[in-house]
Amino acid sequence: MTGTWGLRPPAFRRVRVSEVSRAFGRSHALFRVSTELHAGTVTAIVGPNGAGKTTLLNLLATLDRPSEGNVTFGEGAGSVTHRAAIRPHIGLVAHDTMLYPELTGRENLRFTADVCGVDPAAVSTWLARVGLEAAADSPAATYSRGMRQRLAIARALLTEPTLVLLDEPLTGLDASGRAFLSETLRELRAADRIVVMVTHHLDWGSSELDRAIVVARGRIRFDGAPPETLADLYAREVA
Amino acid sequence: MKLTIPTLHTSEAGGEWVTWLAIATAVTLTAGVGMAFFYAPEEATMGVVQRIFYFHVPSAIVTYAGFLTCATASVAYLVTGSRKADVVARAGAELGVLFCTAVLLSGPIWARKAWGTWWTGEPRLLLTLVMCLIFVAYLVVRQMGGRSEMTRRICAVLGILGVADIPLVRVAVQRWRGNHPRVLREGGIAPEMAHAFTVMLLGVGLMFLTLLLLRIRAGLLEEDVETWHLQLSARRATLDDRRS
Amino acid sequence: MSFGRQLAAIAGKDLRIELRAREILYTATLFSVVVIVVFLFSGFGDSGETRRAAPGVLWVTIAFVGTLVFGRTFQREREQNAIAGLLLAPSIVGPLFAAKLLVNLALLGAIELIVVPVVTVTFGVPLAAVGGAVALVVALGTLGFAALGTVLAASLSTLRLREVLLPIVLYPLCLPLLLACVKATQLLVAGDGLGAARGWLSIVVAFDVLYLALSRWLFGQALEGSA
Amino acid sequence: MRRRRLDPAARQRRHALGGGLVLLALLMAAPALGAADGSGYDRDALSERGFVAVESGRQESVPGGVFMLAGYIVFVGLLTGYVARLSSKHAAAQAELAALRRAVEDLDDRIAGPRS
Repeated sequence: MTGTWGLRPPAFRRVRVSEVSRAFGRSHALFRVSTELHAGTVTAIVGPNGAGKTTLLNLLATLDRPSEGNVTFGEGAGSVTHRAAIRPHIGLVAHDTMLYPELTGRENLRFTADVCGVDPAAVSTWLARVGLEAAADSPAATYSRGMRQRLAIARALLTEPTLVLLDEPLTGLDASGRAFLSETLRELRAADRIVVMVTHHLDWGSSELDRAIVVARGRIRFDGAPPETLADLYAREVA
Repeated sequence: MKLTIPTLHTSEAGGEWVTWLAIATAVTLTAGVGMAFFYAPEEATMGVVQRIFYFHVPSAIVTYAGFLTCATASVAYLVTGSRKADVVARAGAELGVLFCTAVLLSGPIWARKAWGTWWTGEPRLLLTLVMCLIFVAYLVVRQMGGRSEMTRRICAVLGILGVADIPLVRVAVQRWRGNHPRVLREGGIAPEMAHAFTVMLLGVGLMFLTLLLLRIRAGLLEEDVETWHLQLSARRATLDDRRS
Repeated sequence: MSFGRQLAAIAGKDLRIELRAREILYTATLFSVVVIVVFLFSGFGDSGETRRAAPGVLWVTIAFVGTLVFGRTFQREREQNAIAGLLLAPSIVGPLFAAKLLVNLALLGAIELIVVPVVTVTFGVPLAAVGGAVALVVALGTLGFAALGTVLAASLSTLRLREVLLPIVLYPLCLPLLLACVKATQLLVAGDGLGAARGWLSIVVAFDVLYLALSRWLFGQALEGSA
Repeated sequence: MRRRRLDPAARQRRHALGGGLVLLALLMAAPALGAADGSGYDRDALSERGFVAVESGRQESVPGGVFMLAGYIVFVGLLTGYVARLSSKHAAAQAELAALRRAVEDLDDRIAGPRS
């Protein structure tokens, strides 16, 4: 059953991270990290600042290369590590908005559609989905933090990616924003997407997440089904 | 637990013949300088200052070799991504600038005496000056950028652009200041002078190779230091992992 | 993925932002006029033959303005990390290089439309007579200059001191182009037709061809490393 | 700091660098001898003829030998400076590598030790 958004089928059903290390200068940001992400799951990555969460996300987004080990997309014969083939199937909401403030919301999405070869009609559907039709034609610079975050999410999902990566998507979102994000995660899970979210907000729990990964000092401390809420997991693993 | 220590080089890169190379350089250069002073006759019009020619021109020739080494190693780095190529590129650029500076300093000294002006605007000197500027910029970027992967890539790009520029500068400068005295070619050169020049060229060339090899070794050693720092960090992570 | 659509999108976006924000056009044009006035006051115009100085002033002004324009090639992409979005688009390097080159050419061209007349007027060059030929030399020179500037801007865009490093790296590399353009323009201003300047123009064209090809390859290499 | 016994590779590298320095010293000596007979003169400055053996000498303002000596000193000075910088860089890297090697071995023992 696909969600109400009717997205195209996923291009791959698994992402495997095998023995991946990433060193910057003389120390390891990530050291021998291994995990597997499956289609139709929402995974939260939590951990103290500088633990290597964003590094892991950048590796998954193929924007950065591991020093050791590799990240494989897909299963068996079809598995691919070559970036160019995988990139069109990756959607990223980075810490920065990745938008052009001088352009309007619609122009920003239209730009992404043109650059990624998506049908321009999708722009208005996504503007509606993220609830930005009203402000669509005013410059993104005039948007509130929450509106910019919604536009960034729309920009990332415009290409209907299989792997959706969110770097602290909740920053700046109000209560309605939080609800919108939960709804989006539910839709993406229903559409068999692989969703990975780096977050500081520990009030997520097993109701919305299929999996939790705790990263501390460049190593994975916990990787499995999340307990009731992330808070106690975090307390146990990290504090 | 794969914690082997990959070292990029044997500390004897080039093996023991680096010592022979150094000795050969010593012998050749000493012979060359000796011939340049005692065997080769003095030049009729310029007098003894012309003896600068014997290391000035070889240095200029070796400068090209340095920058070409940099460019080829830069292409190799971009294609293969191997740290060794990057080390060789940096060594080539440094030596190119070193000998380039020797040419740019000794040129005016020679010109001041022989032609009465510090700067003759002679095409070859202009070309050497531009090359020097390009690769000094290369070294500045290399210094500013630190040891990151990105800096290596940027320097590889600059190294290739720099060497690609040389023929253009050569043609442009030739066309611009070409009418200057062609000291070497027209009048030819007294036989003894030619012998001294050849030995000196060989000597300076061997000096270039020796220094290049020593610089590559030092560079590889520095890469090793970085690799070992990472090994250290890996062990700390492993220990840290065990403890929690 | 259609090359043209991506190219049009990127170039259109950059030019649209430029027209709205008008950051580069105004500042760079004003800067070039200031440079010309500085040359004027620096005694360039005193000697009877001021016309001979015009080509030098013109091309040095273009070279200086070039650093301003090239320095901002990736500014927008870096500010909000939009570069990550671009890199995730399929086969984007080709269109991105072409678009950034076109935008730089467009901006430099717009500025030159002001600089060339101002220089020729202030330095007493009969523009009517040589206008067409000078325009050709300016166009050819700017093409190679922009190719080199674009790839250098892309390469240096991640470094902290890129504004300082760009001129240090750009100018030595474009000296032959600068020399050839000044000499060609001098010949034109002195009245000998394009024929006389053929030698210098061939150097300019050689520079253009070499650096257009090299820049395209090295642009991809420079982006390969930057996340 | 007690004198560490150099392993063969280090000693042999020391020779290479030493050899380099020796040859530079020799280079310094040669021009000094050559400059003794500072003669030569300055005729038509932009001579078109190439190099021709001298027939006679005449005195003039600053003897050519001074300039020539200056040229050689620059050449040798640059090379010596570079070799010196190189050997110090080499030695520093070696020292750091030795220290790192020891640190890594210590950690290896602790990893293999109590926990195995």
